[in-house]
Amino acid sequence: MTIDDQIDGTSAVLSVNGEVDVYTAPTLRERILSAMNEGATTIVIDLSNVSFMDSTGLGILVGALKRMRQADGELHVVCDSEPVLKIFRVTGLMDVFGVVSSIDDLPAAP
Amino acid sequence: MTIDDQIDGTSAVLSVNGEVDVYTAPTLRERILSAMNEGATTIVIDLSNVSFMDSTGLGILVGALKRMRQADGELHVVCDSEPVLKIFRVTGLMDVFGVVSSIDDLPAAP
Amino acid sequence: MTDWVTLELPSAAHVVGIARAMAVASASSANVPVDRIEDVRTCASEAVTNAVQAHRRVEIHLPILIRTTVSAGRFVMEVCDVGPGLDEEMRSRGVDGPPREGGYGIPVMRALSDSFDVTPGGVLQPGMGTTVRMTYLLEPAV
Amino acid sequence: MTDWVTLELPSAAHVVGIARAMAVASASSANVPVDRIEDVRTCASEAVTNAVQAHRRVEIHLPILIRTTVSAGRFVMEVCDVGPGLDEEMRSRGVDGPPREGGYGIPVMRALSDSFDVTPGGVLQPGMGTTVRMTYLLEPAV
Ligand SMILES: Nc1ncnc2c1ncn2[C@@H]1O[C@H](COP(=O)(O)OP(=O)(O)O)[C@@H](O)[C@H]1O
Ligand SMILES: Nc1ncnc2c1ncn2[C@@H]1O[C@H](COP(=O)(O)OP(=O)(O)O)[C@@H](O)[C@H]1O
Repeated sequence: MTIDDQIDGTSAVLSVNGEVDVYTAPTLRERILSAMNEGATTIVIDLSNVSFMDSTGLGILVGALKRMRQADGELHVVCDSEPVLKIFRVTGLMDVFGVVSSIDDLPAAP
Repeated sequence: MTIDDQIDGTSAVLSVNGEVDVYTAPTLRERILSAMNEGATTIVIDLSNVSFMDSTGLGILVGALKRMRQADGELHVVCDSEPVLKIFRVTGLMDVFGVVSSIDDLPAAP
Repeated sequence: MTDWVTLELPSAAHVVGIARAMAVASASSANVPVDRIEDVRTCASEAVTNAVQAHRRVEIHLPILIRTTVSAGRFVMEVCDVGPGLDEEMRSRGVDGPPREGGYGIPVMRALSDSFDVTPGGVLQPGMGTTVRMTYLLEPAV
Repeated sequence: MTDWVTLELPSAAHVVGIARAMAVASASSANVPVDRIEDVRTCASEAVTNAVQAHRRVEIHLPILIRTTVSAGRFVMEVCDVGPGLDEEMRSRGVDGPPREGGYGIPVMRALSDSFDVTPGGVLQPGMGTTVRMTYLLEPAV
């Protein structure tokens, strides 16, 4: 797994590549936390190039969502890859995250 | 592994897809033999869509080459996939087969 | 005698990808329908992750095991550990309630397999640990 | 103690693809350079094919084994069988002479690994069979 980030003022886009599992998920968590520490109040996690993600990755994303909301920030998830979407679906987390299939479908920043 | 064949008079093109190994090689052998039995005197084995081939596949091709030459026929191998080419190279069989990278590079039928 | 394909792994996070690769290759070679292969991949990952974490929790450094076979028209996958055991309550937990930071592994395995069973003990040490067994129909149900 | 990732397979042609998948995933997780991963895939296939054929030749129905580890800056892959053994002459055969319909497996493994060794006996049954051991440098040689 690799993560490219693009931080622009209070907005951060983290583009994740490869496989998110128990081995790589800690890195994802750290990168989200460091974006928050750098002042990001809107974080977009782009999973379009993720080939595999299991529930360990979901747990990290739920944790990040909670922390962002506590801090009055926003976390968005972008994903158009069928196997990854399936795990959001079977856990009922599609709506919790408001997963969208393209970065263009995100609500404009307030 | 799957094989699509196109037999046109005395010419046959066998397009191989997938993996050629000890499990699938017997099918490749049978398909070459049946092209010969149907009267093909020029057989082209197109390995462009082969993702993996090991020495079991090479052995089948050498056997087919010998049989074709005994019958005054021709066997040509087309391949442009690097991992598959490597096994022809390390066994010194590139020149034996005169492997070409595209079907258009084959000598015109006599 | 059933012929199993058996993979023994050191109990460590970096090997979970090896278990996924083995599970997917076994499922393909068993002719699991193409649209279920990703389910096998996910379930292997969830079960092996749980086994690794069960060992870590009680500091057991023994290997874990994933094995596959075909039996009665089904692809069968078992993951065995020698950890502290998996209690009843966890086995049947659903996905209801507020979003949580963990506890989705078992619901995911139940959703993505055609059967999910947990038995105490396992292939490695009959009296210890947990075996998770999942099956997948080889032909789509009619 | 070395941590091995060990795959035990029924001795049958259709499982060779599972061995390749396991070998490639192990090599990736061990950080074998990307341009050597295909060499690992090919060598796993050659060695497991030979093991399966050695068993078939003498009608042995015991499983074969492929295992991987990292040791001294190298990715190590071993394939063990309990077949009739591999004689000296075959081990060092080259690719010279007229094209032949077989006998390229060992030359291919020698060419595509950084070391190739054959020892009689193996992990499964110390007094029987063959272990083929191949290694791959984790850092490109300078
Ligand atoms: N193989 C196992 N051995 C022991 N306990 C387990 C095992 N698998 C799961 N558990 C227990 O069940 C709980 C729920 O598992 P799971 O639904 O996979 O979610 P998570 O692993 O994210 O907590 C785990 O937190 C753990 O306490
Ligand atoms: N694991 C093994 N056990 C016993 N004999 C073997 C083994 N591996 C190879 N051999 C012998 O060495 C010969 C050459 O092997 P190889 O170079 O791989 O080519 P091939 O398998 O195509 O004959 C085989 O035909 C077989 O007789």
